[in-house]
Amino acid sequence: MSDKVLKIRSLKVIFPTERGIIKAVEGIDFEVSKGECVALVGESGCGKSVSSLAFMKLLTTPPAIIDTRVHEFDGKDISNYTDKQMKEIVGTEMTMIFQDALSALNPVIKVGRQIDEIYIKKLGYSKADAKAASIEILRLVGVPSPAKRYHDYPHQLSGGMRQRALIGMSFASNPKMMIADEPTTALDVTIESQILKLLKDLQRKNGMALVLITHDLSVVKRTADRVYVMYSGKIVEEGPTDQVFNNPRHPYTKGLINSMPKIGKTKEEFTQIPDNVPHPLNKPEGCYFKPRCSNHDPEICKLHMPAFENLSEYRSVRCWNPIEDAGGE
Amino acid sequence: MADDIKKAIEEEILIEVENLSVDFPISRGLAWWKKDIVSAVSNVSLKIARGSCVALVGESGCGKTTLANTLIGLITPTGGKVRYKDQDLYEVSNADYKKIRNNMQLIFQDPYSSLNPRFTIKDIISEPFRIRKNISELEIANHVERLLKLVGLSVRDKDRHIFNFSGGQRQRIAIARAIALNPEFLICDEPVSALDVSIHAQILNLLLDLQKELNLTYLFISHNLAVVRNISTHVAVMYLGEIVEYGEVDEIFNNPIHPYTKALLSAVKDDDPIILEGDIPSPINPPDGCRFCSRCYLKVDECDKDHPELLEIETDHFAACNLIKKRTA
Amino acid sequence: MKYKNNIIFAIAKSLLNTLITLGQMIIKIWNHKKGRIGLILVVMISLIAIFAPFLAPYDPYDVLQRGARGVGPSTEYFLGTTSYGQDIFSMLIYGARVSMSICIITAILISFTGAIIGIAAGYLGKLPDAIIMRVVDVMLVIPTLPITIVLTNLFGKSYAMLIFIFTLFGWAGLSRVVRSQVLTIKNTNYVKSAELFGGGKWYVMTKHILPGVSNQLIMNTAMTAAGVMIAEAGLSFLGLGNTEFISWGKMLAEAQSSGAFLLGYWWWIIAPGIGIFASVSAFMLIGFSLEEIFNPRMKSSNSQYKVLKTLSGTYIKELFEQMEAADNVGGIENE
Amino acid sequence: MKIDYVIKRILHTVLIFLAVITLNFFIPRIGVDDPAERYYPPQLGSMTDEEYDEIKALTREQYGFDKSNLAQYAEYVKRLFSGDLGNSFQPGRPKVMEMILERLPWTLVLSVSTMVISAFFGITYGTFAANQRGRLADTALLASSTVLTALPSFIIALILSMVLGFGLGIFPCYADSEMMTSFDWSLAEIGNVLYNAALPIISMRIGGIVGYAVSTRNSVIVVSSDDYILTARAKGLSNSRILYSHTLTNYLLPIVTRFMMGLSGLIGGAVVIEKVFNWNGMGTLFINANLNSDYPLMMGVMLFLSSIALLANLTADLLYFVLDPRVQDGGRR
Repeated sequence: MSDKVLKIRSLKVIFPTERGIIKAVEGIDFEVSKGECVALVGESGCGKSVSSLAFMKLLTTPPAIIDTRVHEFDGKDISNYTDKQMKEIVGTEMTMIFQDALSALNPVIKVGRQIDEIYIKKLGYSKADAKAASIEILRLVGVPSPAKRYHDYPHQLSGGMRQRALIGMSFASNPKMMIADEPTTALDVTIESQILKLLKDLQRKNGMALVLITHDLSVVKRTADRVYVMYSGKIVEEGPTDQVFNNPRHPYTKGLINSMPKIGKTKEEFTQIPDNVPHPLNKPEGCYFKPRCSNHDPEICKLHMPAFENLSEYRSVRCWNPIEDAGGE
Repeated sequence: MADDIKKAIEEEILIEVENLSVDFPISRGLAWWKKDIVSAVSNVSLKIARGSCVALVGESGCGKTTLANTLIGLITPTGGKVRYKDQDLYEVSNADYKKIRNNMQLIFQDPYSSLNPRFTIKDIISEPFRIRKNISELEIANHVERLLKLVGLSVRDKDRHIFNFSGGQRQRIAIARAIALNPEFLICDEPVSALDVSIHAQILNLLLDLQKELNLTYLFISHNLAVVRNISTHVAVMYLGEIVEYGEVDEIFNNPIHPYTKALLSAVKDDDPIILEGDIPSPINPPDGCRFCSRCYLKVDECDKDHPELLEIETDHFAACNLIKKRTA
Repeated sequence: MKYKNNIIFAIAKSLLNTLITLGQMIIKIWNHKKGRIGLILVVMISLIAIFAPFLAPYDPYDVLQRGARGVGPSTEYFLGTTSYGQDIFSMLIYGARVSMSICIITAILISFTGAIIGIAAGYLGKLPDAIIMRVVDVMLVIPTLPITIVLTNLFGKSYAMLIFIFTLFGWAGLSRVVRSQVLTIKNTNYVKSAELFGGGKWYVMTKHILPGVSNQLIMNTAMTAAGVMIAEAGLSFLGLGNTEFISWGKMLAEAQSSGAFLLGYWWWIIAPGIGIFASVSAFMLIGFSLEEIFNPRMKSSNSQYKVLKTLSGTYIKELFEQMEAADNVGGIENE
Repeated sequence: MKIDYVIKRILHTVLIFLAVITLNFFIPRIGVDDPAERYYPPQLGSMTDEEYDEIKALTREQYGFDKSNLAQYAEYVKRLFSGDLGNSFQPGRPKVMEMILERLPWTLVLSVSTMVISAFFGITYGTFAANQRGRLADTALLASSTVLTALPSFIIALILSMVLGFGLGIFPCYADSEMMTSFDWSLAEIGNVLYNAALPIISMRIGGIVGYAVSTRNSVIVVSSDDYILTARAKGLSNSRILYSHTLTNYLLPIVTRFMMGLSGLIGGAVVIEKVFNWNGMGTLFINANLNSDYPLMMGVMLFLSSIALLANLTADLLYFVLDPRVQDGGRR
């Protein structure tokens, strides 16, 4: 498989604190192919955002301490890249957008100028060319009257427009991979649809790899080709989106899908996952999901963390006692 | 279920809102004589029957929170009436008003800011008793224990400070405080949207259980139609300060009439949703015609001028749209 | 009768609560490294001030101490004497009385007035707020040291007058800070919730707002004490402080006016300097420690770097290896 | 909307200025039956009572104390707006305004140069310390800040003047008073001024540099954790570019306010340092006025200092307005 844009093996991130060492990410394997949209799903505090920053080597060390076995981008081994080498890829070949576009854009610099920076500093455009290109990219991402918006400050734009501007900024260099960290969480439902469609269009048109970091399963279902489910610093399930949704094998995935409110049929009760996400400083022995799992084995689940096993060519799950295959794959 | 509800409606209307409007004048800098009008809630009428749960759905800025705050008395409306069991909320004597207010409570969206971080669980839950009633410490302790059990928290935790608790647990504490004085009517303002996905179901189930157990009536505010599917009996869809569609929950979900409701539904239901163009317009000086017309995908010429009324299209199913009016006429 | 008892009970309870909070605060400061140093210093200097007559070997006002003028530190004169022959060690001990009492009393008074006015402005809002804030604006524009000098010239330099003037021009800054905090707390949902339950202004003020700003107030008292110490010393140094009693600033003024360093009497300058420095830094240390206790965010991110230093590379390596091993254990057993 | 903000700030400033003027006028008149009482020059030893009464009567007339308070106030305000702060009690009744303007440059030499020096070194070092977080440069700053902020500047001045001035003889202990009267803009003279000003400047500003450095460090750390800095890093911009065009633009905002506030505080605070070094600036002028109970001069200096503070505040507000587009749209401040 040479068309892997990003390939990571055993990524581990820890944060030392006074009260103990927070193991934010405990050895995850992750890969994205060209033109693929992969989602990394998990609840807050599961380590998904930290992982996404580690993918781009954007975590500040210290305080974070990172370790990877393999870290390849576009076929190149970047695990030992220096800061300077990384700066050549980051922002052009791999880009990233963030959840809250208002705080992700510099409040005292005009939106257009912030896009210009990519063209001038990274792609070597002249100032005038950069301006034209920025306006063009604003038009491309669907900002109405882009020449006017170019001169606006971030707070003068609406939430949706800001997110579009941010997407435009990270799309300006036609990247090989874009990581979108909760791109729609701060947005309204109808705006969310617009932004997802925009992302999807850009990705399809340019054969870009898109990594979607989110907690919202409905976003995943609509957008992603493949999905990784993360729980408490570990990947617990992986597979093509429709297979995972129709036939979840890990009890956590199933719980998540079930607790998604359904539109179609009336139900009396919501299926719920009991208890809470474990505190990062106080993770349970054995399988981290065991205390919340209705189907756990008191012996083995308590003692050992299960391995991440391949179930089929595309599916893997980390569970001693995976849910029966419902078929229909 | 449906028959029960109908019976309940025939039995007793608990809250009746009639042509309620809330306008905020905002001054424009130094020119204080010129005021812009923010029409946050405009001409809203609503009936809430005892034991029902009316869901108020809409995007940010549509006035749903303003409406809730008006019902509970935090904001004074500029026009219209609110009746509680046939008593006009703004005309009753002070003593009566206090009695009514005892029967209404509000659950806030964010359990992080709605609980005083300096308080222990016991302090928080006993606050209503301390303010309202002159009862002994022993009784308060009993009440606190009862309430903690009711919302599924351990009595042992009562002396701990809230920073030890997760979002879900905090929301349970907030709910316990809200039901402390046995209110009849509870407004839930986005009670789950600040919480993790896997916790949503827990809180929604808790609310359902409490409704049955304590015979509560809910006004449930949400920006996401999917969340209200299983908890509500009626749904009111709001757009820019107005109710654009109202009806029983099954009716709304199976047979949406208003184009906005359709778009909202498809955003959570369909893989390829209806995408509304543009942003939600500002509620400052709203247009004369249909307020939705700037984003409507079915817009016709007269929408710019004719303001559609909320009409009963089918039995107990109301919608405000020029197209429907034309069709029925 | 029963009602009366209830009131007494309530007052006693709230007093007890205040004492408990204060005690807890002191324990917290004690547990903080910087705070502990500050606390020890403040207590020590206060004790010295209280027991000055017992501690001072000579009468500090006694000019021509046995004819010894400008004697350097020796066993007889611990910190030497002035060029008038006063014992500097005794002066230092007596000076603590004026300096410490002025700054502690003023700091408490400033905190009280600042808090009351700030809370009133923030919580009442509207017209009272507008008026108070304009007054604060005016107060903040007037330069503190010059106005103090003018007022002492007009109304005398008595002890009480100094405290009054310092308070008069000290509350404004604090009340602005308190006001903005009150505004934040006033708009929180927990205050809204209390209001929904029918909690009146008094209830909200005493249960939510006052406890909410109390941290700021205690911290501010410590910092103000330090500021007043500096201001008082400066004023005395200019020869404009209280003339009856010895204070550290006055010692410096005398040293300078009689050309202490031209004569090489360095001890005359160093001793009161250390007195001022020790007490100012003691209050500041307490203030800083409280700041770190109350805003743990700044501290925790800093402490991460400290923790990092204590971690050895091999330990981290082992940790990573453990993680990988834990990953594989299950797999191996399963096969 | 934009111009509204500016007008509002200016009106606000004018309002406060009026309040300050009023206070300034009435403070010396508090607590005395005859408002003129405080304004009489002190009776000198050689004067007989008759002579003194004569002087009093003359003063009454000269200074217009025979009129009613209100009339005096009106007169006072009127004169103020033509730039006249009244006459001093000193022999020859020199104009207060002229006396102040004569001394002002000498105070400005101290305060402005110290402001600029401390802001420059403080901001530079603070930025450096923030990037070296947790390492030596940073811990040294934090440790020295506790010590240096706890040491009042006049004690530093005394120690410096003792060690560097008297002990080693590198700098003069006292300022050359001749220099102040015979300054003629020659290169040698300027050098002389700097030579004399060295110790006052150093002692005034050691604490200031540390203060700037600490607040810069803290705001750099706060700004660095903002999301838009992460965005800038995700854009792959170089570290210096991130620092200058993203971090700096945001953390300079609070520092602008600090700078302007500091300027007004410094001129007032220079009083003590001027005394240590016998520096013939406004501080010394003020102290001497106080010794002679020369109220017109004292209140004139007070008003002058208050106005500088007020102007500094206004400038800070307007700078904020220019630098932060959110304020221009009536957003948060």
